[in-house]
Parts: sequence; C-alpha cells; structure tokens
Amino acid sequence: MTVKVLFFAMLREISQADELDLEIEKAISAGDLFDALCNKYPDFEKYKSIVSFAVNSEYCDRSQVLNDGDELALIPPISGGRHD
Amino acid sequence: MTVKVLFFAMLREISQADELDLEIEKAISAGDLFDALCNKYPDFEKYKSIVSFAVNSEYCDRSQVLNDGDELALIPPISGGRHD
Amino acid sequence: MIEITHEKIDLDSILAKTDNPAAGGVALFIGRLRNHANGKKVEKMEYHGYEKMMQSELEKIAAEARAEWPVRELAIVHRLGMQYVGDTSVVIAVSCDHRAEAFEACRFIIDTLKKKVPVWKKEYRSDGAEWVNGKIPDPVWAQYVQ
Amino acid sequence: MIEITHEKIDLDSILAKTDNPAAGGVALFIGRLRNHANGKKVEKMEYHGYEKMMQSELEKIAAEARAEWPVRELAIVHRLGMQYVGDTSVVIAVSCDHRAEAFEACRFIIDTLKKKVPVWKKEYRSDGAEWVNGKIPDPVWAQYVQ
Repeated sequence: MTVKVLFFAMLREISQADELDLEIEKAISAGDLFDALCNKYPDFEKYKSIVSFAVNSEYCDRSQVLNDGDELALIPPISGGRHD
Repeated sequence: MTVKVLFFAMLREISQADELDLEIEKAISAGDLFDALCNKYPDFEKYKSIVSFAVNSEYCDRSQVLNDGDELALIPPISGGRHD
Repeated sequence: MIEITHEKIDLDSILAKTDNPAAGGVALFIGRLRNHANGKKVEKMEYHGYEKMMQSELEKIAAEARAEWPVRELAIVHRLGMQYVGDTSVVIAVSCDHRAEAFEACRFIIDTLKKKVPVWKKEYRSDGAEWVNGKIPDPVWAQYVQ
Repeated sequence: MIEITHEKIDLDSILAKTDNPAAGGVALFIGRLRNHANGKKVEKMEYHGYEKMMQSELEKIAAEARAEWPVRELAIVHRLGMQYVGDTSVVIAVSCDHRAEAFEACRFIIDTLKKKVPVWKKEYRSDGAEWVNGKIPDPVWAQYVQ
C-alpha cells in the first residue's frame, strides 16, 4: 500500500523534502512509521518524543494504523504558543 | 455667588436650556440646588432619586457644597449600560 | 489618542495609532448601532454627551488601563450626534506586547466607559422615541444605597 | 470567512465581513510581528503552515465558537510566508449582538488557534535563525502524559 508523508518546518529542512510517497508492505502505525523514518533521517530522532501526527488532516494518536492512500502529516510542536 | 448649571438629555428637554447661570445668596449643596430646580421645572421631580452630580467635571456627592464660579452638571443615569 | 467626534469614525486612522514595533497584539472593540433593543426595532439613535467631562473621564480610564497593563498604544474614539443602524459609535484599540494584556485592557476600557462616561442616547424605534433607560454612574451610585 | 493567505492582510475587507445590522459589538484581534522575543531583537519571521489542515482546524474552531456564543459574523485570516516587524500575521473578527459575547468568542478563537492550528515560525534574530520552540498541539498532547 501507498502512504504519503508530509514534512513541515525543521523536519522539512532535515529531510529536504516537502513530501514522500512510501510503499509499505504491511500495516504500520503512524508512530512506528516515524521511528522507521529516523533511520532514513537520523536528525529526526530528537523530535521523536514531541512529534504529533495527523492522518488526512485530522490529529490522531501515534498508535493509529495507516491505510492505503492515507496522507500522514508529521506535526512538530506548533509555534503559536510562544509569541503571545 | 454665581453657579452655572448644565442640563443633559431629558433634563435638557424639560428645561429647554443647555445651561443656566444662577445667582445664589448663600452656600447650597448640589442636591439642594437640584431640589430647588424641581420648583422651577416640576418634571425634574421624577429624576430626584436617580440624578448624579458633577462639579467642574468631577463626579461628586449630592451633599457637595457649591462655590462661586462652579459648574454643576446634572447627570441623569448614563445609558451605556443597556446596549451591550 | 482620546477623541470625541461628531463625524464618522475613521478606523484606519485609529489603527495607525496602535502601531508600535514592540506590540505583538492589538485588541479592538467596535461598538455599532444595532437594529434591535428589547425586542423592538431600532432605526436610529441620538448620542448626547457632556463632552468636556467625557474627555476627562476617558483620560482617567486610559491612565488606569496603563497603570494596570503594559499598554504600548491606546486609542479611544466616541462619536456623538445622530447615528443609524450599522454606524460605529465607539472604538477602543489597545496594543500590547502580548495578546492577553491587550484583550483585558480593551475590555476594561469599554466596560468602564459604560459605567462612568457621561453619554446619553435617545432611541428612535418603530413605536416612538425615548431616552435609553440608563445606569447611575459608578462613582456616585453608592450614596443611594443604604 | 476563513482564509489562509500569502499576501498582506487587508483589514477593511475583513471588517466588512463583520457587518450585520443586528450586531452591536465587534471584537477584533490583530496579531502583529513584534521586534523582540525572549529579550532578543527579532527582524523577521517565516510562517509555514499545513494549509489544508489549517483550513479544516480553523473551520472546526469557528464552528465551536458559533456553538458556544451567539455569533453573527466571524472572520479568521492567517498569513503565511516571510513577514517583517509590524506586519499583521493573523486577524480574528467576531460580531455579536452584545460585546461580552464578541470578546469571549474572539479570545477563544485566537487562544484555540494557537493550540491546534498547524503553523510553524522561523524566527530571524540578530543572533541567528531558529524555529520557534512550540507546543505539542492540544488534541494529542495527552498521549505523552502518563
């Protein structure tokens, strides 16, 4: 199955990609997919405990299992909070 | 001594005057002056218990005694409160 | 900027007064004449004020706001005279470094304005005209309460 | 009106959206880029967003505000891209019959926006550029708390 992964902010800078189409053999959770991407992009590692996930534009738990055609967004901490 | 009295809103409509220069023989309080004006303008009577006073643009108690040259404003209930 | 005017309020010029490179948040309140009151249709409203005292009371309120919150810029404009549905009768604009302060100061100013600033409104409704039933202003009401 | 834009925000067109003859109060929040953060000088800021999800999250927030307060009109505009000190990055405008509701709804929208809407900011300061240290968004942070 195919999953599209979207990168934002520092994750985009690290991956040097806006998005990535991934071919996946078997069912995987959003969190496990992120862990796998840490192998491809070692600098992702330090965001492991703070990254959030959205599937098809809806926030979800890291345990959410991905389906074929899903769009997974990796959401670093959002930065509205500091400048207010 | 001379005191200027200012009328606003319904008090202005009743008195048909913006202001009135009054010659006063002896010291009088703002409240007593209003009571005296009720003789001149009987329709002032129903505002007796709700009118406020300002002397020289400062709110004051009805017992404040007027001095020569004072400007006494008769302040009906202010009407910001209802339309919010 | 504290202004009493008989003309249409120009919002852009008020907003320009809130410009300050250190301010990250501007809270603005715009009071407009609405078409209903107590279930009745309102057509227009005549605003009448004790202008000299409006100015001095607004200056006190502005000073209180500046004492309580770290205000960068502040503008208060109140319009008097006849106004129609949709017309802007009052604008309060406050800029602060942070938004919470701006909201609080702006709300304080409009709430206090309505308690202390000598303004009266005559409401023209479908069923006749009437001075709006007001409140005894805050600093003096206590003397009537035993 | 909920809009994500890469252009300068036009305040007049937003205010026009709040027009409603029944609305007596408009509360407006304008978020501007300020020249300092944590004691350091800020020159510019690059706003980056997941636009599709920004739109859907903002629509949810607007729906929540309408469910909680009697909102007449509502506008939310967020600007993305590079912005300089004084530039307006976000505007929230809410019109209601009464001012308390307008203030509360406006404040709810900006507060919730900052907790849920996927936006990131890269800050360009005198001492270098850095992604602003953000917050884990509200709906998902719970999973990290044991």
